[in-house]
Amino acid sequence: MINKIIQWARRKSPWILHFNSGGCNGCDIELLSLLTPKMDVERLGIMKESSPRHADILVCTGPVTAQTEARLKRIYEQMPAPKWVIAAGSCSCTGGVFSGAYNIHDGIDNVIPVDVYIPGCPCRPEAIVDGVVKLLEKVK
Amino acid sequence: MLFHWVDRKLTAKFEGRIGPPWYQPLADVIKLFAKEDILPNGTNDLFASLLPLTSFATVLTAGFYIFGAFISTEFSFAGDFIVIVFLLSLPSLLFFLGGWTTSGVYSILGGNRSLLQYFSYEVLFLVALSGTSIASGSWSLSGIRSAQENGLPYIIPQLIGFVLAMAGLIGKLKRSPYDIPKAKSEMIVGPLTEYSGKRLALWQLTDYVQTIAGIALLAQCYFSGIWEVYSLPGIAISLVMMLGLQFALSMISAIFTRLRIDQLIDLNWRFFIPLSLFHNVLIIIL
Amino acid sequence: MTVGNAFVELQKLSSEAEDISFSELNEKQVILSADQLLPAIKILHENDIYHLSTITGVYDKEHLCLLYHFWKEEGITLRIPIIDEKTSVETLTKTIPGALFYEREAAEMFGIQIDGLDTSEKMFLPDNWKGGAPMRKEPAVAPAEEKEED
Amino acid sequence: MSRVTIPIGPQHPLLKEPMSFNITLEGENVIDSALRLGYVHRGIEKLAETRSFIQNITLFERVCGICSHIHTTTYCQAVEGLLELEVPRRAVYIRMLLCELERIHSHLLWMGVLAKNIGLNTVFMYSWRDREIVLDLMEEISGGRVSHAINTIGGVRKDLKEGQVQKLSEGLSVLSERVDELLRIVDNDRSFKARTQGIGFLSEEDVRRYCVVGPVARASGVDVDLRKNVPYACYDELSFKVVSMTEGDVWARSMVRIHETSEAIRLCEQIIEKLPEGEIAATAKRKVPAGEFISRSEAPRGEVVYFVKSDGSQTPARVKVRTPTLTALITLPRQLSGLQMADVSAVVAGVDLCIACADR
Repeated sequence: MINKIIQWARRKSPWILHFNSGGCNGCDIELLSLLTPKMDVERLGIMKESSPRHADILVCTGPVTAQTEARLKRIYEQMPAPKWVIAAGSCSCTGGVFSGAYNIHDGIDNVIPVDVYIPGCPCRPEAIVDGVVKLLEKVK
Repeated sequence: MLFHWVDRKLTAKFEGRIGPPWYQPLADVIKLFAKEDILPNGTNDLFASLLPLTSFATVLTAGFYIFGAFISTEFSFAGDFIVIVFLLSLPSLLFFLGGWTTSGVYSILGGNRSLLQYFSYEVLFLVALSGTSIASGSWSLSGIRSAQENGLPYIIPQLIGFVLAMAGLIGKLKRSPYDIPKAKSEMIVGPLTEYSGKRLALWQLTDYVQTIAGIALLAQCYFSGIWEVYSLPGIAISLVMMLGLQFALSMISAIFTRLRIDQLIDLNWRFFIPLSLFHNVLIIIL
Repeated sequence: MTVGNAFVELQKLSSEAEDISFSELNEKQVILSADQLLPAIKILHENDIYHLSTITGVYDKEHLCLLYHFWKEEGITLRIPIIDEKTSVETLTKTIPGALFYEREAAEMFGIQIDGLDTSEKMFLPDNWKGGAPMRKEPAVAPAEEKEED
Repeated sequence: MSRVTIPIGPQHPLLKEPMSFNITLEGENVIDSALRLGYVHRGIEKLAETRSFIQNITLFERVCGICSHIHTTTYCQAVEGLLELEVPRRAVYIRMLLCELERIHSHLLWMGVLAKNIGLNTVFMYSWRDREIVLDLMEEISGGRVSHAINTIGGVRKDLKEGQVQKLSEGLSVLSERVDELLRIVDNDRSFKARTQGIGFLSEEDVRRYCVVGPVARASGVDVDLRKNVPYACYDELSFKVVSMTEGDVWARSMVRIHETSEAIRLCEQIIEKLPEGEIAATAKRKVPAGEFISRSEAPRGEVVYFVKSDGSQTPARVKVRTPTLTALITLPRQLSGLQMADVSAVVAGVDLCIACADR
């Protein structure tokens, strides 16, 4: 019974931490525009957190450049246990239009395990919300 | 808990958004309890978990006193007013200590700032509230309330005192325009950066209860003349009063930008404190 | 004070430069040798041309050139061919501090030696960058996999 | 007090993008700050040499998520210069329309970020809600909210139909009142002024020595606006005034940007009225004749410079991109010295950094 409540709580208040590992900030702005009145995510309980300690879901945008790779790993380790990763935007899924550059590790999945991929360059805000919802179903 | 939801819903409404559902604070806290705790090595575990616990306990006791005085007069003894204000002011000190134990860079800086703010705003809160107790001539909550029952509620003769107490309350609860220690954009979350899981949940709870206790105290001191407490409508009116105060709090936090630490300090010492002292002197003369 | 007469003065300066074939640019262009850079900058400043748009490294015909694009109402470019490894260019950061990032980028990307500029820590390239300057043509750096991960 | 070095690291709520700078603090005020870029360096210029001219358009749209249209416009102008291709006027007008819409969108976005950084969340929400109108308009025209692939060498790919023009003028009228409201906030909101006046000062001499461009320069009295000085893409047929202030601090920059937004709205209205008839693209040959070309244009943040060199084949030999944010980054250590720690967020937001542009 207890963990049924805990599951419910986890589903109802997913806190997001956003990390941009070298992207063109198109997806980041779409992610930020989730909080604005038109696409208000706070009604789903999603809150944008600013410290890895507080967050549950790491939403990562951008192809992983060599410089950000070490930091991406460290942030992933800093997050407390029940954590998930969403790769937002085709850059973070497969390196997108920049794949093959001399400085890019195509996509997030060869650095940290990823749960949900959101395609689109830049990914539309509705797609991000849909990604989070799909992730929450996976949590059950 | 519900008040926190009211607050988030109101700020969302100001910003033209639909706020979170009512059970949101509840869900946040339960989820945090279920999360794993990580503490940076080098912080002694006992101290780090003790702090949120004590701060939550102190605020809870303060809350009981206030609500106790609401229900019936036997609970409040002579000096309970001072005890409540002291208990309410303790969490911000613990907040600062919390910052020091988790030796992160942001925590220490956040801690320093909350200390600076602590000195200036606790004093203000105490001085402004003492205006009412001077007028009513007694240091116990019920004394204040009974003095108001016959005469006018204190809000009218002591409007300045009320406004100052409100400013003190905002400073104490670290709400925007004074939320510098928890400033999202500079200090990440100040002292709470390193906390997670259960400890964070406790800090969150202290914040909720502290807000309610502060508002209830204000309502108690300034509005209590209008209704007699024990009957059902009395409680309804007091609830409405507290919601009104909560509305004012959210409104203020929606309008102002976050003040810099130096602006905050000199605004307080050069403007608020002398005003409140002068105000008290005025009451004594009257 | 316009770009025109600055261009004329620079032409006099550049007459001694060897005749190296260069491609046409849609703006006024002056060919200078490496050590004539600082006097040219002085002339430009006298004509109240301060705005350095950027410094471009480009492979022109057979060797690398550095293009300094200036701009005031219309563009003027100083083209400095880098004949071999040891020709180095003086840094402009004393008179135009704004040129710092462009010079470091040119140094990092093309491996050009700019004396008076500390290129100790990388500006654009990642810290663990093993390969040479990525934009150079001849020892073209193989893409990512050649860089071993630490 | 001891010196404390605060790393504003790659992941920080202040910056949307990874850039780290270490600020050494003594007590509360900043002594100096060191900048480290390279987190977003994707080697775009090297990539451009491996793709054909047409493919590069999609690449240069992703240099920066906010000002993507300006990059492709400047790039296409450079290639069209090499090809000596005459672009039909209607295509140029549609390009200008999207450039101005993007300026509005970028300035509103910047306004929100500045308000968020100094604690005023409501203005962040208002300005981003108004920004959604512009995004819908852009989506209406080009099908893409942020990176709209409408530019091609020799013109534009999608035409402006009658229904769209009508919707455009409605959207613009709604927008102009919203922007005036924002102007009122920046102009006389006491707490906004308290946090933005007098910090991040750049004198006219600094602007000249650091070659600063865009709103940051215009706020310090140097009114350089490429649309006026070098009228590319028939900006000369439109009348607009270049906004410039002299105070040179974050508040002046806010004023300049908000005035520019209302200026851009008026420009859009003029473009809609003067929209000429005609086809929308000229056919371009695949092989570009050898030669070099520099093209400059006015992005929301300042002067964008594209240098394209082709050696007669299908792929460019060298493409050099210079984005305006680089000039603003150089001045950051100078602006930050002597400020409070709390002002750092206001100054960083005041300069409107787009680190993806700076790193390429």
